[in-house]
Amino acid sequence: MNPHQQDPAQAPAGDTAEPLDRDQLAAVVAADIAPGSVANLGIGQPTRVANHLAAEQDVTLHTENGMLGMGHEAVDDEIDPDLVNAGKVPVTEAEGVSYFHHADSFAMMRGGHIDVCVLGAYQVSVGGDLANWHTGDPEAIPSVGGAMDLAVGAQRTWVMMKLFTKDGQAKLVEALSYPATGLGCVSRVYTEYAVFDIEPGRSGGDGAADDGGREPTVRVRSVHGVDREQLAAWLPATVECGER
Amino acid sequence: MNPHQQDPAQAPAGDTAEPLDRDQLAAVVAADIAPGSVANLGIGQPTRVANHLAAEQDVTLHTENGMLGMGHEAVDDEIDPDLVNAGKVPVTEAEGVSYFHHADSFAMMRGGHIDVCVLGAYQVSVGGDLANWHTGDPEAIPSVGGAMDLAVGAQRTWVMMKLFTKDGQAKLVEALSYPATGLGCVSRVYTEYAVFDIEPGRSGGDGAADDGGREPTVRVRSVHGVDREQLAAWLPATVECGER
Amino acid sequence: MRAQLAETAAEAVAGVEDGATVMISGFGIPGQPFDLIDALLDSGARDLTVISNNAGGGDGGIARMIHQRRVRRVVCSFPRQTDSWHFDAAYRAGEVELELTPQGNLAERIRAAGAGIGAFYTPTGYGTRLAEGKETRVIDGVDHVLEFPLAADVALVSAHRGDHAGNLVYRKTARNFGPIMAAAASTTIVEVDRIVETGQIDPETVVTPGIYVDTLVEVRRS
Amino acid sequence: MRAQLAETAAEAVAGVEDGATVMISGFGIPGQPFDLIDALLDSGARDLTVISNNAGGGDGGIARMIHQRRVRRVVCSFPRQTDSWHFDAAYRAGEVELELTPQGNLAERIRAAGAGIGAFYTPTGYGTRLAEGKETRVIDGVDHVLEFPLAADVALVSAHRGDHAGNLVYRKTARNFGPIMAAAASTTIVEVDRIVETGQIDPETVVTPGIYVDTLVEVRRS
Repeated sequence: MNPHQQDPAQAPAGDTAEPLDRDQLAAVVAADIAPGSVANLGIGQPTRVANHLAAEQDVTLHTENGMLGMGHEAVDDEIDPDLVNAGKVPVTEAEGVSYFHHADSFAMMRGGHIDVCVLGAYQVSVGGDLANWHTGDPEAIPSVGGAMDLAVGAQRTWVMMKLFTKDGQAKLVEALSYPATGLGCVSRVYTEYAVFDIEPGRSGGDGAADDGGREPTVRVRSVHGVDREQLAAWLPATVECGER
Repeated sequence: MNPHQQDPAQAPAGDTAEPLDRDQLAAVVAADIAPGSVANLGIGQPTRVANHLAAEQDVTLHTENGMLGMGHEAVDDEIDPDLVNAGKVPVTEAEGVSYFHHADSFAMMRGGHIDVCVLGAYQVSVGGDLANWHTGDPEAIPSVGGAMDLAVGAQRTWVMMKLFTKDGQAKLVEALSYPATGLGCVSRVYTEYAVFDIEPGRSGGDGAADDGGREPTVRVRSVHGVDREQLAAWLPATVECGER
Repeated sequence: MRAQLAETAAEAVAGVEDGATVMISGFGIPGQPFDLIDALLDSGARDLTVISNNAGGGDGGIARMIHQRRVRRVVCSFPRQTDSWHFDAAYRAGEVELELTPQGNLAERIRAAGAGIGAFYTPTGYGTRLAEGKETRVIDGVDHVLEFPLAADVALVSAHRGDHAGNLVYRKTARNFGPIMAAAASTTIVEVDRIVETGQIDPETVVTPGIYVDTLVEVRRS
Repeated sequence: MRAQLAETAAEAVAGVEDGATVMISGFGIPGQPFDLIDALLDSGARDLTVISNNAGGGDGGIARMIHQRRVRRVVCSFPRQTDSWHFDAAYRAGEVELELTPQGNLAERIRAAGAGIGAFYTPTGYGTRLAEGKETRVIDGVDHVLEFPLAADVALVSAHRGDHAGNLVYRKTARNFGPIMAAAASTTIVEVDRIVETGQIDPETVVTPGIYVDTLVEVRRS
């Protein structure tokens, strides 16, 4: 049993009058994961999604450091120094767990066997390009980990992020200004103000202009504490914010 | 204990007055395998080498269908339907055995981890090209199995064969007339009349003419029931049959 | 993540369609899923492409599929055996196509399909008939051939034990192609000697994680 | 096939030369061979290239190697951690080179070296800075990058149990890079909790066959 398990019923259905807080957002994501799925939850905010998965959803968690069937975060006596998740946090085993080496683990991901992965992001473009590994700061020490593998490997790549940067710039953009993690890979974006679907198939790359292909299609699934007109004003013109 | 084990001391040292019979040839090969080696013995005549390995040589046998530490051929109650060698003959386990799947098994071979493999052949060229998978008969049903992987994968590829075809053609040739299994891969050839070393580094391919590279170098290690002058008369001019 | 537990082999293979590409585990007898193959025959499926190391021996298993002309095409490394009379006859009659591939390349191509590798360079086969028409490249002074993945619609696999989560273990050299085929097929159907409760297979010893397994059926082997 | 059994970690690493390329297993703490790393430091080896997932955290292990400026170059996926102060300082001072590679490509490149694969096409990294200057190819409509193998002179690996034949088993997520690094290095040196007699590890459960292991040393972990 997961002591961190929370009631999944708290996931709001459809539009809400208030923006979603972190746990509400995690609950919305959790409720959208299909029963019986295998999921990989990225480091940081996406990890919180695990707390909102219902036992009856039977979701199996993959961690890229070599484990399928990850349990909850380990506490006290549960801590085993040989058992950590991708964030290097001690975790437990779930029922049906198995272990494998890193090449097998990334084969599992790259081969399309993970149903969904949920990642944080600096930016997502309307074409589904993802930026989440590098701020572009030339002084930064670059580190990528499994971000690029996760972005392109899962059947569906979902992003959880704040809609705006600290200085008020929308993070759902026409084209990335941050270095790309993967191109055309994101199919859904969860933010506190809205959830978006992105149709796959188009990507630009680092700062690429429109490539003349078909128009990107971003649609709003739900809004939270904001009306669609306001949302449209914040976002690139190609985001369709009208009624579903 | 291997009931098929024979006395390795029967391996003749150096030249002999008589041609080697099948078991003598196998004993010569066995005696040449360095202590502590991992070896893969091909189907047919090379399998016989196992019977002549001394326990103190500590040679470990690999079989490409997924086993390291193969024991002797299984008899009677030893037969396990789940345990066969590459020739699909029931075998036993040796001490320290391990099992793995086919991709891992051929990775072990292709990655250069097998010290020596011993194969049969239709022809070997003076450049070390090997032909052992196809007679060239257009009516034949082609089958290759692991022959091409074995030829190029092991650190050393040795051939055991009769020196002549049934109609009296030498099988150590200037250039292959049979379809190639691998190019420039054979470093030693054991026959009933002589043992040859081939310097690596040159190959021609199916019926290729001399490519203008350095001359192939084949040297005779030992002769058996024939003198070197006679041997030279049988073989391509580039085989150096003089005294070692 | 739960494997479907089929009551019978017939139920397990019911979804296999005519024209499907089917991987079949086994190297000789060990690892060959005889019950699933028989059930597939009984299902009437035809026009199949079979990916397997051999093209059947004797009168059972893959040989029976060939004999009944259910197989349009075989991808394998070693069709000709002393007892491959059914394949031999079908091949000589032009009633089955053959794509021959070296055994290690066969295994690595199957592995690549499951691992999301687009293509790979291998030294095996360079300069031979089996590499004719293929791209080549010299890497670190060694000649290589470019090989592409082999995927399948369905894998029929034989294993030793499977748990309800689909985790598998194998026995001895019966492991052979099972683990890589399970990962390379859209749907993986496994016959096992015994289905056990989840938790009864030590997690450290699992060879095929349950993510690769769709359906399990227990068969009592004689 | 017998592993050399070293009495001490110092004896185990005595053959590692200045300028060597050294793979080091571990993902965070689990699987990191701390005793072998300390012994390598004590041996005085320098000018090393280290291939590992991380570039060390805290003050021990790889971080200590970096701090003492024994490492000329690091190939890894994730050097920057909250406690990677030693790497950060060396990197900013221009005293260590960095080759950054996505984690899955790192693992697959190591696997390729051990498996004799000349190069492979992977979708990971396409269109990003980490693929700049690399060959690309569209395969089945998907963009791929060509990646080459990563081999090493020496692998330092941590495992759970090793037998006299060199067969290894691991524990939980400490398995991580051990099996693929053991296969990719010319010489593989392994620290284990316990060395057991050959035969005491069930053959079906062996993760690293002894063929990949040169030297074992038993370390009693606290």
